[in-house]
Amino acid sequence: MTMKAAFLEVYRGFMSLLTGMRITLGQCFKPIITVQYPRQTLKMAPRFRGHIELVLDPETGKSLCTACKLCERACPSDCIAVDGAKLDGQKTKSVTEYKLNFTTCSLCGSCIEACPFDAIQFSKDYNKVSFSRDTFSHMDLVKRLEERRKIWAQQRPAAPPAEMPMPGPAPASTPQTQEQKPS
Amino acid sequence: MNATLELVAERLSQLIGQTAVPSRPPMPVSANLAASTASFVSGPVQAVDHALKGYDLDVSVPPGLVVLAARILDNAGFGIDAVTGVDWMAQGEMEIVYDYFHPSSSSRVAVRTRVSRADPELPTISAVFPGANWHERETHDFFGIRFLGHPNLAPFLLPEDADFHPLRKDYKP
Amino acid sequence: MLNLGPQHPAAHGVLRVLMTMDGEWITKAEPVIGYIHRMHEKMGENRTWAQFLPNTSRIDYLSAMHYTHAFVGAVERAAKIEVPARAEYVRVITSELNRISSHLVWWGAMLLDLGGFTPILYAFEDREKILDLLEGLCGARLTYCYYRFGGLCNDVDDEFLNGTRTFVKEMRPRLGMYRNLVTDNIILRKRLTGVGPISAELCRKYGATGPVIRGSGVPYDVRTVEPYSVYPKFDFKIPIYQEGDSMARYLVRMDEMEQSLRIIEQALDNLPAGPFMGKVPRVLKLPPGDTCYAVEAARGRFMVRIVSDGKDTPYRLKLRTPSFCNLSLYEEASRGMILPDALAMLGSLDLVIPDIDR
Amino acid sequence: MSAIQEILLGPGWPWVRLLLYLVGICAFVGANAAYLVLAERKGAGRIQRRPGPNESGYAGWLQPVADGIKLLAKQVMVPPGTDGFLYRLAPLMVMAPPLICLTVIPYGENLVARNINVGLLMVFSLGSINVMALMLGGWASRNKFAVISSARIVSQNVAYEIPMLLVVITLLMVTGTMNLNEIVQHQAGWFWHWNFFKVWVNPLMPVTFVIFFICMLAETNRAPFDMAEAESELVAGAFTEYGGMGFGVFFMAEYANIVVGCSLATILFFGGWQSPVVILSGPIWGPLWFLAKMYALVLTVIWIRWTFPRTQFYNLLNLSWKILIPVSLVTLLLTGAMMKLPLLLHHLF
Repeated sequence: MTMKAAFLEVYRGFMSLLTGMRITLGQCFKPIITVQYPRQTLKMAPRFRGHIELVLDPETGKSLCTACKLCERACPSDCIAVDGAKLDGQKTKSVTEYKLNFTTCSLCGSCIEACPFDAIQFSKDYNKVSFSRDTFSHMDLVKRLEERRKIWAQQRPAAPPAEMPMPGPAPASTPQTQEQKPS
Repeated sequence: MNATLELVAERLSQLIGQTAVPSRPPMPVSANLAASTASFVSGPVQAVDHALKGYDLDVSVPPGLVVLAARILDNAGFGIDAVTGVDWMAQGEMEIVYDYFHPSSSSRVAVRTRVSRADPELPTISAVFPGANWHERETHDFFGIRFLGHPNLAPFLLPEDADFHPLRKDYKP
Repeated sequence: MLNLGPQHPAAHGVLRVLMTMDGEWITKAEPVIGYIHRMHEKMGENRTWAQFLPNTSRIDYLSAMHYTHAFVGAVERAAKIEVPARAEYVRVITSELNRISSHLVWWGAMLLDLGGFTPILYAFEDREKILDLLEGLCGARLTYCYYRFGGLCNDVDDEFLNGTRTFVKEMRPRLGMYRNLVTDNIILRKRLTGVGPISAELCRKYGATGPVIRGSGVPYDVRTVEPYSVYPKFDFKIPIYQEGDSMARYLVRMDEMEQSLRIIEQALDNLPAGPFMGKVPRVLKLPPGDTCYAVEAARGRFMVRIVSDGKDTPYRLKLRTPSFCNLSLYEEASRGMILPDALAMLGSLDLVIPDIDR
Repeated sequence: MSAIQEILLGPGWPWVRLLLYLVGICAFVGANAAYLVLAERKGAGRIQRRPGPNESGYAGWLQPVADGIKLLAKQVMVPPGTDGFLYRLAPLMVMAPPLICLTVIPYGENLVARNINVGLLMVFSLGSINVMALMLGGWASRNKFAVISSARIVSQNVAYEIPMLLVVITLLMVTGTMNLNEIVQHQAGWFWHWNFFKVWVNPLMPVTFVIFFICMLAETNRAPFDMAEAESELVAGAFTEYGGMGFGVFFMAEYANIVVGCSLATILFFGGWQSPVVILSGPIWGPLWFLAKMYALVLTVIWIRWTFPRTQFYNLLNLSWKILIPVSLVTLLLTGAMMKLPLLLHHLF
């Protein structure tokens, strides 16, 4: 290639290096976009799919689940084990034991769609942590419902049942640190 | 039915017409093999509606002619897409479907062939389409179909010492 | 004999390449796969049609929407389920968003292989916006299980539509910045031009599709050659480059991102109202026979071939993945190259190992 | 003058002076290597719009200490089958040249350990020793990746030695002396007295600086030329097999080499410890100006590293043989012609 073209190519190449450096310099002075996780946490989207949990009925404080086992059948990786019993004084069965094997659950939501009574929903907590495996392989959703019922019960006597604010489904286990939505 | 498809359909039907079709019960031997392209409804070479089935030409070929069919499609400019094995345990047969796509014209050909389930053997087409080498090795892994003349039929996706074939219907883990 | 082992920084995931070298030149590079083989096809055979949905987004997690689209399309085509127009438009929008996020991951990872450490952070900044949009829509960031037979699992809300519009507006100048920072950079140009030439003939023989075949001059894109869903309604250009080297494949993917932005804009402009879910029988039983449905995933042509015998579980489920065929030509294409070139070419093939092993 | 100043600056007791300087230089190199690592990670963070290490200490300033302790604590394991002696020798050979070079570099008025009048020659002769050291390290650790990378180091450094020396010859013609101290003294006064702006002597002086800078990058295996320890191909290149302090010494040597390269660039082109404005010069200001200029160049080295991808190996050699050497020859010719121009004119008229 001709001498002129060679020099031109070297010159243009060198200029492309400079533009590259100009861009990184420009980026250098822009604000930081990363969220410093342990100190700041992100707010999860309303439709975020955490592990499934039983819905707390605002009026009665009990679960809506009637142990019909439809979700158990719909689950592709059969990680749900439901057990129900007919308590006296009620026409339908109510759930006594709801075991979820979160280690094999693929969060697809087939169980929630299959449930005719909308008794289960996705929870919003993402940083569940524990020292032993079986807290996840035998997640007991009924026990978790009890915990939330206690919180719900405390708020209930304070305010009359009618306009009682529904406690946020996310149990208070995650550290309540300052929330910061990245710019 | 665009041009390349008709050309290929024509050649394939001649190919099947010439060779003596070995006694294979399920293969419908249609009488008018040299029929015009429009009448490709029954018989080994069938035109299929793409919107309905996802491919345009469905060709049933005896196992021996698989390489020749591949050569015809190669000359017509087709590319190898996939090699699928299906284990029809009820009929005691294994079906192998070769999928071909054409880079420029919207035509897809599925070449089917059936092999007995007892000793599934089939000539390899990796000489014509080197791409099929991997596909055939995978099908051998899953179904145990031996491809004669294949350069290297060692287990591919399964561990080196695997002697089981998972996708056979009678496979018990 | 150099063993580019499964735990090598340049092998995206667990790909092992046995390279026999003399000095720095490669005489024979034989990829060894199967390290992350999960046998999706056998899983398909003992699950009902609806239960296989979560699996589809785990075959190639970077373009999960395309894979679910193919499986859902195949079942709809076999069972002749009618999909409302709104659902098809939303499927196109989410698929194109997913294509951009997959190309961004490829762009960052490839430059990481070539030694440029900064671009991957910029790419992930933009990709974060897409993931937030899709997380707001269907709750998952990577393995969306968003499509259902006959439509979607929940409708599109305004927050998603406005978010996508602002994303498209912001993304265009960003693509311009990427071009100045990397594409026009002389070091990258010299690093990629003429490296790993793949001829159109080689692509055809090995069945390589997607940006690999479009980089060699063949305008093969499933969205135009075999149009599916509502793609014929949009006008977009298929970027083609004749050289067939790594630079051509690089440029094809960069242009594809712009085209996807155009498609998203057109789809957003005339998104029809109406239902987002068609009528689907409770227990789905497909008529016997086989059907296949092909989709243009980020890496190439992904085809699902389902063979059903009338029962509610598939009789045979064949997943034709693009990376499997794209990698099969690596052995022949990389003969005689030197090590850094071979890795640059591996990066330009944009491989996802679970996509190869299934 | 107090005793200390008298020893440090005055002509007497050369050996005690050398010893004191060596202690200072070792401390300087040690602290430098530690905090340049932090500067690099912080700079990379800023460019990639993330904060960089900020966990240990207020804004991460304890991070180098943490790294140092980690490296020291790690057990130095000599893998079997390696050539024991060479394996241990390589880190020492890599660390020695930069230390010796730093004794010759003037930091202030006559704040220099040894004022030799062939300082420049000594620095360049020592420069090529670390090539051998890295190669020995790579070869001795008997690892396929390391052998490939040591082959690359040799060819890369040889290719970039020549343009660097040609550029230095042009500068010698301009400055007329090899004594680093005198070079700096010639550049007294305002900043346009620096060699970098002496365009009437060598019209291509900025180009010469660019060539010198590129060659310096290639010598220290940095930025776009880090083919030796290319992470994505050769894992960690020549020092794959070194753990603990072995790796630490290689790392420190790399940063020491950058410091030597940058300080050479400041002395030859930007007037060592001369201040850009005349009034601000003096025994205290001198070292400050020198360090300011030197660290400006070191930050550009870091900035370049995080902007560009790695060059291709044969492009690297083409760049040197086909572009850098011809251009440096042209500058050499031009400087010679320009130097002799007044004499020529004098003869003619």
